[in-house]
Amino acid sequence: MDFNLLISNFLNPPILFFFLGLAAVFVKSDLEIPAPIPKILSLYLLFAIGYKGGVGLAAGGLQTQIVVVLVAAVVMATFVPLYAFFVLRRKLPVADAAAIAATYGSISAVTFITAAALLEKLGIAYGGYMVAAMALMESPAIIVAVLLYRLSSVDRSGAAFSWRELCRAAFFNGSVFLIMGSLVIGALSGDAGAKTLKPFTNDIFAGGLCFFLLDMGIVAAKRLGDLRRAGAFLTAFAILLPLINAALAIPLAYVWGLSQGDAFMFTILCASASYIAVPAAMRLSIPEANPSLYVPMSLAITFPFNIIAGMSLYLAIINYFWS
Amino acid sequence: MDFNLLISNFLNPPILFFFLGLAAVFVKSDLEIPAPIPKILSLYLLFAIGYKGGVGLAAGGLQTQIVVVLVAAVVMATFVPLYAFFVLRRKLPVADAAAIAATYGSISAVTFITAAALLEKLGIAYGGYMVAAMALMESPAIIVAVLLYRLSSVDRSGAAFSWRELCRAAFFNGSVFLIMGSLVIGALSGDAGAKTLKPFTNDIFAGGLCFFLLDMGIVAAKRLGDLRRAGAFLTAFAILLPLINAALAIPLAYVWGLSQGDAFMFTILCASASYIAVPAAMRLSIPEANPSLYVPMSLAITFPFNIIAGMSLYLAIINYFWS
Amino acid sequence: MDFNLLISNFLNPPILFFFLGLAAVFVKSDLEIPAPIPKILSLYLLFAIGYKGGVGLAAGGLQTQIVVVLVAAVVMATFVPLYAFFVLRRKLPVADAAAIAATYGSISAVTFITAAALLEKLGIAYGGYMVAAMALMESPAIIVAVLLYRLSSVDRSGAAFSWRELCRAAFFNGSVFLIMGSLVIGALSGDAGAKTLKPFTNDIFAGGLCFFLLDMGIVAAKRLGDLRRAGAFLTAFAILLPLINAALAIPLAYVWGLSQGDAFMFTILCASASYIAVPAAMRLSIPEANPSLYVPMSLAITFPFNIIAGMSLYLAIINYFWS
Amino acid sequence: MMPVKKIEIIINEIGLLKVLKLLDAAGVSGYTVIKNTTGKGERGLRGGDELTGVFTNSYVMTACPPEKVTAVVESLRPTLKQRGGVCLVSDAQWLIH
Amino acid sequence: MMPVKKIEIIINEIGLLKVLKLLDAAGVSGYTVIKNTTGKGERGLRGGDELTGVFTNSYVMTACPPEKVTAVVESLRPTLKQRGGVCLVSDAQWLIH
Amino acid sequence: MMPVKKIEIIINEIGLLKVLKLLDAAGVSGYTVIKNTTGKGERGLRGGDELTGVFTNSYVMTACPPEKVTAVVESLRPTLKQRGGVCLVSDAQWLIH
Ligand SMILES: Nc1ncnc2c1ncn2[C@@H]1O[C@H](COP(=O)(O)O)[C@@H](O)[C@H]1O
Ligand SMILES: Nc1ncnc2c1ncn2[C@@H]1O[C@H](COP(=O)(O)O)[C@@H](O)[C@H]1O
Ligand SMILES: Nc1ncnc2c1ncn2[C@@H]1O[C@H](COP(=O)(O)O)[C@@H](O)[C@H]1O
Ligand code: NA
Ligand code: NA
Ligand code: NA
Repeated sequence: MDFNLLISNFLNPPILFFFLGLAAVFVKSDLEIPAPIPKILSLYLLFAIGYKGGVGLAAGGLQTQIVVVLVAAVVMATFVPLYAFFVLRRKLPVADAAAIAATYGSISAVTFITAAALLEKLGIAYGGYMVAAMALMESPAIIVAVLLYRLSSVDRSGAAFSWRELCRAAFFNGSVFLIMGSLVIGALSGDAGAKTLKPFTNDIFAGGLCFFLLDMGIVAAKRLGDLRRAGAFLTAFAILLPLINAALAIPLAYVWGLSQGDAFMFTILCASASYIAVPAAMRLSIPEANPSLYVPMSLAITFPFNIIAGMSLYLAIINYFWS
Repeated sequence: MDFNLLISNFLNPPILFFFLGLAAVFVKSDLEIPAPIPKILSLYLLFAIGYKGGVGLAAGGLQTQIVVVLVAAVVMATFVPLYAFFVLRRKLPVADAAAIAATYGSISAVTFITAAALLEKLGIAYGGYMVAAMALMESPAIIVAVLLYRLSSVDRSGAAFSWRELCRAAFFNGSVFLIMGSLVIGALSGDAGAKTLKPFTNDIFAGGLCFFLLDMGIVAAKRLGDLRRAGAFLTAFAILLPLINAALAIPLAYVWGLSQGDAFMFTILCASASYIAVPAAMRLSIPEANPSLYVPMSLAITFPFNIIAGMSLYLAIINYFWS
Repeated sequence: MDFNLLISNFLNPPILFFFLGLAAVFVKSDLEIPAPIPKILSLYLLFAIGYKGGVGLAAGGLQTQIVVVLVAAVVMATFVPLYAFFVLRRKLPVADAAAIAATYGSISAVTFITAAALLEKLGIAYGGYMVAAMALMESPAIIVAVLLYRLSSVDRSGAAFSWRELCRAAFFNGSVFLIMGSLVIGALSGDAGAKTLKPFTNDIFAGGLCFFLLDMGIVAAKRLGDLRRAGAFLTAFAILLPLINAALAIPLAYVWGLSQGDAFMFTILCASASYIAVPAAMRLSIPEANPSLYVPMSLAITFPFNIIAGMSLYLAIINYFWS
Repeated sequence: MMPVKKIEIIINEIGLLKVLKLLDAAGVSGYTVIKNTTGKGERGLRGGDELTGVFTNSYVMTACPPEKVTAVVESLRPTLKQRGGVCLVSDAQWLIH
Repeated sequence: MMPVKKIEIIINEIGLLKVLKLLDAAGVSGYTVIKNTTGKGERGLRGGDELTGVFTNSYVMTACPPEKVTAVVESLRPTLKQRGGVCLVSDAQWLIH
Repeated sequence: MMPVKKIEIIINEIGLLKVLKLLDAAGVSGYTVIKNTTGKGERGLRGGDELTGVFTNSYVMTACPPEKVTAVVESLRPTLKQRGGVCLVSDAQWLIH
């Protein structure tokens, strides 16, 4: 594993601001990013990443490579929550198992963005369609998890199951809708649009990301306490699952002939866990599940693990096989 | 009517984000821009447009052309609410007639901005003083409407009429004050100021506008339901009035010798209706008027009508006569 | 005193927006920057100034000059609250005397930023380590004031004194922590980081500052009324103290051989008074002190005095001696 | 502990200043304001629209001695009639400190 | 003045829409909502996390005639059981305007 | 339904953490917090100044069994005396779910 890579990644301002957020909580500073700023920062990041992805998609045209990537994305996003559910079910009630499975089957846009920043720094290219892949990977896990939950549990609420509501929670929840919409708009609005929006979507992006990660550091540190309740099993799960998912994704990417950059981004997507779209959807569709488990697992363990160690590890492995 | 113009306008990111906002509500997505972000975005847009206008004004110097435009602006902003009131009075109570008349006599800064983006895309110039004209057109309709209301209604509240409060509501309400102030500061602070502020007022402007229009789309769609209460008469009014105002503005602009760009911006100002400054002022000065009428009319009908169809139509006509 | 300097400083957009904020309150406009935007703007300014300072610090390397400046900073930040306390104690209760002393011993980041903008306009350089000096000057006054308060007052609350809590309030309060953290990150993340963040930390900075000063103008004008309670003694104090502190700082800077730009920034730091970090710390540690005294003094008198007259005056004197 | 009456008022944000002036005039000793609340009443749904501010409410609470209640609510009545809104009065105990 | 019952509900923000629908269905004449509140209860501390929205509460208040109270609270009970939250009922006087 | 006492506290935002600690120490089962409220009291007008945070209040509400009230309010009294603020106690019914 390339040590320079680790250091170079580590000294990225966004990562450092994540640590600053952690540190703020540890020294009991009263630093906080007041509501609703974290919300609007996350909308901004989704807007920018979606729009840039759309522009990239339009520039690239539709090729077989893209179709392969998108199919791979949907396959992994459906398979991961399935196997995760059956692992988790051995130790946890149905509702919690389903919600955690959904969390790990879906993706984290900020992990994706941080990975993209690393690639850019290293001068490795990846396709604009990876953003489309990311958008496609947000929802399937939600659907799978809710179905598993309905099938495995005696319904206590007596409420009729509504496919309509499920699809709405999966495909039209705010985050998914905004990234999809921005992607389409980016693809439609062409070069002129991309040029006018560049200062907003590209130039100030790193700054927005730093602030967002500062807040994520604060929130992650605050949620660390919840992990005691989660226990050793879930803590280990939150580190092992990204590793297993990466171990599945890398060979698949190799077999399917993805480029080095695409393979890395695909791996990151599989290894990352959601902490915005899925928690909101789970709270709505599986209210019995305990958010004090699935939120801190993804936010306070998996996310930092991925950006600190995971990312460099996956990239080192990919570098080894692809070169 | 130039079809390419329509398409080109339509594929502008801000317009597309307006539609994305509409779509979010139609598919029942929970996407929303949390308060107070829409407020601060609108302050930002007023700040930027005012400042840029001031810079343009200072660059241009004071010529007869400018005086003509400013006089024309005040004349139209006084005349429109007058005639609108008497039309509306046939069907509506005094308070509602006055408030709607004020709404249509005043202007919409975001319509102005969207029109400016279209001109820029097409490479047509317009004078910086048009922003001054816009600022001047915000208040007269408020004064006219409140006077009409006081003259036509038996005062139920028993409150003494205060010119002081009226002028404050008309000239010093937040939106009007900020755009006027920024205009003056833009004019005073010269080239050096303009250069330092350019990244903020110009470069990221398109991005701020996209977000704002996303929110406007959401709000407009949510307010559409109110229109059922408004009925066919007011719905028709909300489309016909911009057309009539444009039909008045274009010949006037022609006779007064405005340039093509100025004529278009003047027409847009006359055709647009307020949904920020005037509603706030009406709520204060004519609390009996029902905001569920005047807000959705201007926001959910006139605004989209102008940016989708109106703008292209007015420009096509102006192109025809000016060339 | 150079009159052109005064005018040129005065016509800076940020200063003009401060006046616009004052004017908004005087004409009773309802213009306001809704919470939590002022908070996030202040976090942004601290982030940007800290980060830029860190980058400058890393670029400069550690020289004796820097050590001198930093020592001078701590000395003045400890001495000012001491002498101020004994002056104030003649007229005021212990708690208020201590809180006001802390206010004037600490610094105002926005005054610093405005001064930096003036230097930039005039093409005078100053060291990136001045930001480190600023960060160092925030806390000592808080410690000194709380100690003076504990020593001079019979403790009514019966609460045990906690050094731990005091240090937390002094060194880890949100503002101090963020500027320090950003400084370290700026120093660590090097050229690549600085380049990616430049559009965010530098280019749009002036715009953020304008908005912030607009809000400060509004708040300052609203707090002016409180000054009647403060009376003539404190009003005079709020103008005399910056002058005395500048009169102490300039000779010191001269003797210690600071460059012209550094001397000016050092003077500004000594002459400025805190209105964010210190009030929050005082509210926590000396709750008996009346914030309606120390906040309006620093915000509504000292701050405007410094940016309107003080800054030009100090610079004129420094120009005279250094050239 | 001292028995007081708690008066809660929900009023359109644009009418807030008016209500606070009336409270001051009626001589209450203090009040607490929560801005940016939304709601639904006779005049339809409010909220979901932070753009115009026209549909946003404020919540005002004041605790006052029972003998002042009539004066306070009577002074508020015309404004509530004109602008809409709600005023509730209930019993509470004030912790004297 | 008219005697009413004040019903106060604290519910996770994501369950807010559900509660408002239930109130509408139970025929209350209006309600007031305060978003973005935080708190602590059986389900642990909420707040300090505006990122996911999952730990944020909303506060809903409705004043209704005493005879409606049972219908309203009974319709809320299952939702509160499932999603957590609090419902308090108290007495108040409504100022008729 | 269970009879409870509703305790409402208005406290300067910077003192909020202190109050919550006291509530926890007094053994209340939960509470709800509304931040960013403004107001006016003995110590003058608050709000209109989001800059320093020094003039902003928080509103805290906790419902607890009547027998706990004395313990809770007594533990709050010194803090309120020192920092200002208001504490109101009233009666309510808690919906058991
Ligand atoms: N029954 C009620 N209970 C609680 N709040 C109400 C009630 N009726 C109205 N409101 C509030 O008062 C505001 C104005 O009501 P109205 O004047 O009836 O439209 C609404 O937007 C609600 O926030
Ligand atoms: N005793 C209480 N008093 C006031 N609010 C409470 C109380 N218990 C719970 N809450 C509020 O209700 C929310 C959900 O409570 P729970 O379902 O018990 O986790 C909490 O986050 C608090 O905001
Ligand atoms: N009579 C009152 N009714 C309601 N709230 C009050 C009252 N008096 C004070 N407050 C609130 O308590 C805060 C602190 O009050 P004080 O300590 O008296 O300055 C004020 O800012 C108000 O928000
Ligand atoms: Na995943
Ligand atoms: Na018009
Ligand atoms: Na100082």
